[in-house]
Amino acid sequence: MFESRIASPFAGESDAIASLGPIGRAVLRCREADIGSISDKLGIALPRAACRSESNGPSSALWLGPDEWLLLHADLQDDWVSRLAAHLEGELCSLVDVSHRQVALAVQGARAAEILASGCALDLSPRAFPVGMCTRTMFARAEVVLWRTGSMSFHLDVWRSFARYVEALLREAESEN
Amino acid sequence: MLIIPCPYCGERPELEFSYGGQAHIDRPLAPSDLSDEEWNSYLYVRANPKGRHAERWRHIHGCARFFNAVRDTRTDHILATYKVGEPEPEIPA
Amino acid sequence: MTTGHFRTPSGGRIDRSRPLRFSFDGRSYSGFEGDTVASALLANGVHLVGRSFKYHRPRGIMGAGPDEPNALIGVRRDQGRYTPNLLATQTELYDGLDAVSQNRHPSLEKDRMAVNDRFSRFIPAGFYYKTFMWPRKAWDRLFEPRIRAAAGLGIAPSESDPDSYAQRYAHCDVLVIGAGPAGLTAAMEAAKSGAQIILCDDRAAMGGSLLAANQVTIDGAPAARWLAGMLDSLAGMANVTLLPRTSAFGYYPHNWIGLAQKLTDHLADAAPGQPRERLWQVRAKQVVIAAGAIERPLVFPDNDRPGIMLADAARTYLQQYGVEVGRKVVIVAAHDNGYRTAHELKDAGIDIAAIADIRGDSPVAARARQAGLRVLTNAAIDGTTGKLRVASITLTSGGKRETFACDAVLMAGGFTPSVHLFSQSRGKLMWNEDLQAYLPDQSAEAERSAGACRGHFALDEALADGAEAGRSAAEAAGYPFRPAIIPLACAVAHPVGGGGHIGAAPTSDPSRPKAFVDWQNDVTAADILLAAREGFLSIEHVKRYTTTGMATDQGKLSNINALGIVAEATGRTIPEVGLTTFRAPYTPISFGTLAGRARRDLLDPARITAINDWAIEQGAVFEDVGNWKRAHFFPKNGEDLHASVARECLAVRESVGIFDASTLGKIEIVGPDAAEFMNRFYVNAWTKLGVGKCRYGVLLREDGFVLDDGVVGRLAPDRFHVTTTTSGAARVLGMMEDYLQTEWSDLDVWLTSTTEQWSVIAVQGPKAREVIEPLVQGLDLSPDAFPHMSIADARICGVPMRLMRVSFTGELGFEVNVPSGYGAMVWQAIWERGQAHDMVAYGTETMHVLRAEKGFIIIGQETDGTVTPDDAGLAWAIGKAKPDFVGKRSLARPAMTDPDRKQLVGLLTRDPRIVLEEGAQIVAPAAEDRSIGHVTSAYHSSVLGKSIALAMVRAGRARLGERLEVPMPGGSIAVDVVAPVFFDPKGDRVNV
Amino acid sequence: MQRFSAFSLFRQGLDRQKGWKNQWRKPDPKPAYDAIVVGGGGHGLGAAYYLAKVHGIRNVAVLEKGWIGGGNTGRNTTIIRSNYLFDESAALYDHALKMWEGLSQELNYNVMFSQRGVMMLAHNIHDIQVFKRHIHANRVNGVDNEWLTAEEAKDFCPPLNIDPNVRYPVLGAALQRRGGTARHDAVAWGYARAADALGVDIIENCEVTGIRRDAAGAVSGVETTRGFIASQRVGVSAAGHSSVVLDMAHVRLPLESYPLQALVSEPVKPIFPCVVMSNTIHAYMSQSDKGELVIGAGTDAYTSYTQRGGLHIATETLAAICELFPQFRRMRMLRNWGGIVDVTPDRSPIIAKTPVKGLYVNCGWGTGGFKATPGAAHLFAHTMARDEPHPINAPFTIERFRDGYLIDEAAAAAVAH
Repeated sequence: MFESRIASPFAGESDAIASLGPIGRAVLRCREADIGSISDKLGIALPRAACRSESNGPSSALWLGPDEWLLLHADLQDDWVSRLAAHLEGELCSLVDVSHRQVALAVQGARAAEILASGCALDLSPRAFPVGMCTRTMFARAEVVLWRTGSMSFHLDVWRSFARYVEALLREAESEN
Repeated sequence: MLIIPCPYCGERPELEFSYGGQAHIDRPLAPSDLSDEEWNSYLYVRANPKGRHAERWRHIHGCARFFNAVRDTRTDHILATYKVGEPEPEIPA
Repeated sequence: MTTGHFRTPSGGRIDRSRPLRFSFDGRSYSGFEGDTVASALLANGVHLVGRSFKYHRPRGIMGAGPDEPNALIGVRRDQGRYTPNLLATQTELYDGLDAVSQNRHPSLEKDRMAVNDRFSRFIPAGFYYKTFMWPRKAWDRLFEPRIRAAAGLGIAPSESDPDSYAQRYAHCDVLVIGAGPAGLTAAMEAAKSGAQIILCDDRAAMGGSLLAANQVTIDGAPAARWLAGMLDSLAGMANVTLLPRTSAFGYYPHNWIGLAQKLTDHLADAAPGQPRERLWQVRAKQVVIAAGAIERPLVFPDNDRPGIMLADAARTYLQQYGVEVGRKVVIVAAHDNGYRTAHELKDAGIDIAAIADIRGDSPVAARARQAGLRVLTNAAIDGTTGKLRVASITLTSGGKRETFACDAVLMAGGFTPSVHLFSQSRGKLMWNEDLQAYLPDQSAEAERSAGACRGHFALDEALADGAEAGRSAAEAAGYPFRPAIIPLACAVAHPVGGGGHIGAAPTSDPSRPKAFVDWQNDVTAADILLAAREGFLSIEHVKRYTTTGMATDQGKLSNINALGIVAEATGRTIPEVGLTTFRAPYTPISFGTLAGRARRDLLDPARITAINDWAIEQGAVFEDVGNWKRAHFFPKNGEDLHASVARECLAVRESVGIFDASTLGKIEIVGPDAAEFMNRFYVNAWTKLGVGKCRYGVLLREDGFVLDDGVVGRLAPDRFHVTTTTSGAARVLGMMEDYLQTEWSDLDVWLTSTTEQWSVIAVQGPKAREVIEPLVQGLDLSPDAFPHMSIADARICGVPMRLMRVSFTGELGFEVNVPSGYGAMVWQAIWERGQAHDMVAYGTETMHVLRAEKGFIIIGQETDGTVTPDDAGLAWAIGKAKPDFVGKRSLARPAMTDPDRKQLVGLLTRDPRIVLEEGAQIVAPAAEDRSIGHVTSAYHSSVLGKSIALAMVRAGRARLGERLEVPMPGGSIAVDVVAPVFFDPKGDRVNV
Repeated sequence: MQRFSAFSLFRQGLDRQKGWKNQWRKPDPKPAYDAIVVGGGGHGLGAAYYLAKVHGIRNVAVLEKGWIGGGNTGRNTTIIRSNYLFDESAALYDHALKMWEGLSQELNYNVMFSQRGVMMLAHNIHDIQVFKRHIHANRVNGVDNEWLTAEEAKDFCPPLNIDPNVRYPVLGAALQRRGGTARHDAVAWGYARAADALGVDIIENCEVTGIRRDAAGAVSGVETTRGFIASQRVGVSAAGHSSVVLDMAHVRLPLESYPLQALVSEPVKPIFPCVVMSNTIHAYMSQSDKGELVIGAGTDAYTSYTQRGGLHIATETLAAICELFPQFRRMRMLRNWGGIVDVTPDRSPIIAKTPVKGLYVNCGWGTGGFKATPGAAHLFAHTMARDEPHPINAPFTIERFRDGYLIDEAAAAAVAH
């Protein structure tokens, strides 16, 4: 039998920049009218407020657009999305498994926002980017999903093929003092 | 770097957006009924005004939505942004 | 090593306990911590620091800041760290600093090019437009090379720069630019409101004019102590970021400001790896510009000798650096700052030979006389002497001409507000007649100016103006109004007002030609008069014709005097003449700082697949495709491209090959209207495509030209798996979203990119099924159960798989899609299975050859944005019954149905060994000077044992069987036009 | 016209250059002209010159809303080349290049045309295919353009970094040796002076505010900030402002105006011998006679008339420049500015009659206008004088968009598979 471990593209590991292991991901798209019933079936309230997230145990729903959410599940199982799909049977929506499309880094510690500011043009002060806020944005020339999970911790989701580029830039910023 | 107020996400830097050209040019419902001249105007002819311009933007690296903006091409100041399907807002001079 | 003879015994802000050694043009000198190269050279009595651009006249230090036109030096840290054109006045001294002068040969003292000065009357402004035209060839070979050799100042670095540069985005409520009196009070008042503040200043020490404000008290305390207290409390505030050594160089739309921060240039040895400079891109809700003002020089004959400098610079060198710029000084003044300078220098024991005021008598003049100073009023300035240093100045006053021996002449022409950033922000300037200055008027951005840069020159005014600006800025940024500010009481021993002189100073000897307006570019008053005489009346024309204001100081000293001279010469007022636009940057900014971290691999993302590392281990050679790195070929034991590709091709045809197709774009299209969307978007008809089946799709731009293609599989009635070309992926998805969001909101369908969800492992060749079958679970791969152009979800190696039976090679083929985290593992498993069948890994080149043998087009190779489906032989794909699809209408335009359009054909060289060159042109034997087409693809086909080519040829399909020519430098190559399918034309091999 | 020469310069020198006169007069507008050219850039001034010189139409006015040469003529990076792919483009730009080769003598004004060679870098296999296609097509059309290996490219331009281990290695280059640069201001001034000498009125600070048409709909003159000026022949050569001017006659064209940025470094001694362009990483560079490194950046993404753009354009361009030429990383940016370029859907110009009788247009040059200056001016004058295009500009009509006969140089440089 084959050892079906999920490969990580990241090269390094540090307190400030650590890779987050395999995470279940799915993109959910639906019309506004159906948000309620779909939330019920998912067992998590899809945020209606722009750039906000909801969490329920290992599951989180990140608002990416008015009809688009990124569903996350802390530990990845190959059938997680198909089980979700089964729950949504009969709903008018699109659910697509993107668990492997992206990989995630945690950027954390007192310098987290400063390190991110080396490539992210958003205002990352707690006032403008509070805990729980999430958005697609750019880090240098790579599109990322940035999610503030704590006052000094961010979850950075990046498309797999950009992972080493983004990590290398973050490491350079980390090395500045 | 323009700062563009996305109707969904609020003010964001230009680098999250892609420009989509003049707004309110609807694709003809039956293109085959159009003359070459009419098709040409739909396809290529643009107002390109020096002054107020209603134009399409997409928050491609944000909420990914298309929306419209009224921008003064003499100053690059953005006077309004609004969602697709909404009419161009009246803005006092 | 000479020591600082001109250093005062005490005083200044330098650290006398920390002496530093440095060298200039190979000679060794000493200075102190806190010196600039300029102040340290002056302390050693060195004024001569450069040669001018055109006449190579000896030049000395004129200023003490970013306005310096003469003191440009090169600084060398090591082989890779040489920086030309640095301002000595802004270069902080460090131990061991090695500086050289520029634009002289062999030495500053003896410069051969100085002969230019003697011919100067024959080489006025713009002379080069009038000559060097005959003989024609002489321009390229003789004149231009000489002009170029003479031009330029420093020498460019010759080595790659080992330093790194950092970048940071920042946001604040109030950005205060300039930490002089107004900037400090602005920052403090704004900070008190709780707003987030950034205060930047281009100098090492904050304080601006307060750094040299002796004989001044604020709130009863000496200015220096007040300043220290102010900086301490600002530093102590959590909402304040202080950025010294940081120049605000550019004001961009929507309050986006560029700052350049120097990090290591002032250090003798920087910690390894630390960035040299940092680019800050600041988005500020409100901006306070407190940029101060720049003293104007006076335009009089021979006003450019070393030792002739700005009065306030001399004051600054004395008060801030403890340096005497001379022992015997004459001050030429059109402004009270000349008197202040005279008093302060005199108090320091410097002999003031005279103050020559071009204005009439005044209370300040009287006070100076009382203080025992010699004052000439209504003075005319007739010229100076001195070869490498000024030796005397001749003045006329009250009809009496006198020559004064001196070793320094100080010019006080009045102050020009620094409106550069305000003007960059597109704010409107207005001419102020009383102050004789352009001042900020209407703002274009959320910004306000404060202090001297808007004409508040007096210290108490500047302090109050700054405080008010800071308060109102904070308020505008959303921080509530607070009680009025208590103005600070200031005592200034020698107050200076506004006014001053603009244009050429009065002289009783107008025949003397060399009255300089722009020192660095050697532009004289006479040059500007010449330009006016030749009809260059717009100030922009004057600037471009004479080059005044175009040197590295960007006219900080010269622009306003040039304006005055043009105004006078053309009988217009200064506002009538106008003002040249101020362009970013305020001071020159390192390329590296702007480039930042984007170097080598970080210039642009190199996108890599999950199989990339395996390919590297196998010694693959890579090619760039869009942002992707793709394996181009897999050479074995020293093979070149052709040998490797020949081997790879044969193996695929005879047995089996494995290919990483992960970079292909993938989009999952889901919703009840998915098929309708596909019908409107692609040229093909989709309604009848069965679940579990695939179809080749073609996509046009609305202008009718082929944009992209790819295989589309139907997973369910309401779900399609769409593939695109590698670099077309983003473009196609973006275009789909555009139509869906803005035109077809009636459709219930959603798009999700799955490009990177899947690793795509193409297994192609007669043995393909045998290789993967044992690894696949839950799917019958037999030809009947899973025929060509099938798609299904199943499992492989215990992980999820989406399998497509498709072929871009003409062989039996499968594309194994697995979640990319499993890509490497599944690839390895298939590879190991494949060894029993001599499986090869092949790259993009082999893929190209195999598909060319089959006549399959590649977007971007056969097509180039000017090709219709019919041109490319894809008319069969068009759903004829469909009333409309993207691009359909355009296909009906006259040009698109022109029978003479280029069409895809095959070409066979008469000599099968000759492989045509891609891009080669094609002509008919009859008309060899007119191209009728071009070769789009050409390869040696190892399976066919001959060369093959695809081409786009005018009316090509009507030319089948014709003989055409491919003209090459070495002669024409004969080719026969054939159908564009060279191998297995019936297509039997995919159906095994 | 006062003749310019080394001798006149010397003679004037004896008199301290006091004897020089206006290079062009400052006339007030006459009530009427045989022809009016709107726009005092190189293209407009040149058109007026050739109307007078070639077609004997001397009663001509050039109307410039500001100062001549103040638009894209004075803002571009002065690159001149003609190695275009399609027959129509190659003919157009090579016509211009041939005229450049004699322009200084023609105008008795040194425009400093410098055939230093223009080298376009190939960074991937697709670039190589595209450039070789250009080279072969150019050869058939008699336009010089040759392929260089990376090593040959470095010999031609020593600062070039050909290290294969960079993000976008240099795989080779296409070189047009006849290409080069010229002094942009001198082109405007030279044409102005020569046209003036033939009787052309060059009227600055005169903005066109309206286009008047007679009952039949034909052009009868232009309203300006200095009053109405009559003419039955009006040529619009207003670059970025073409849409604005043509709108006055209710003529709408397939044009959009974008900011195009450029920048220069501080002047240094000669270090960079030619022009280098990289379309793949969007940067091009040459060194001016003054010693400045002249660097062309990209256009901003949105239409605008502000003649400026964002900081991110300069940062991206300089990142590319620093990769191609790492030794310049410590050089410094002295000036950064923007122009307004009018772009057509196929990125090729329009030099043609308009639907309005007597109204002609020369526009849509995008980023390529300067290199075409003499040729475009010459062809535009022909079109205005004869009321029909010259064979070379015949394909560059407005109607080609309606009919689909595009001349799409940019598309032909396609995107890699």
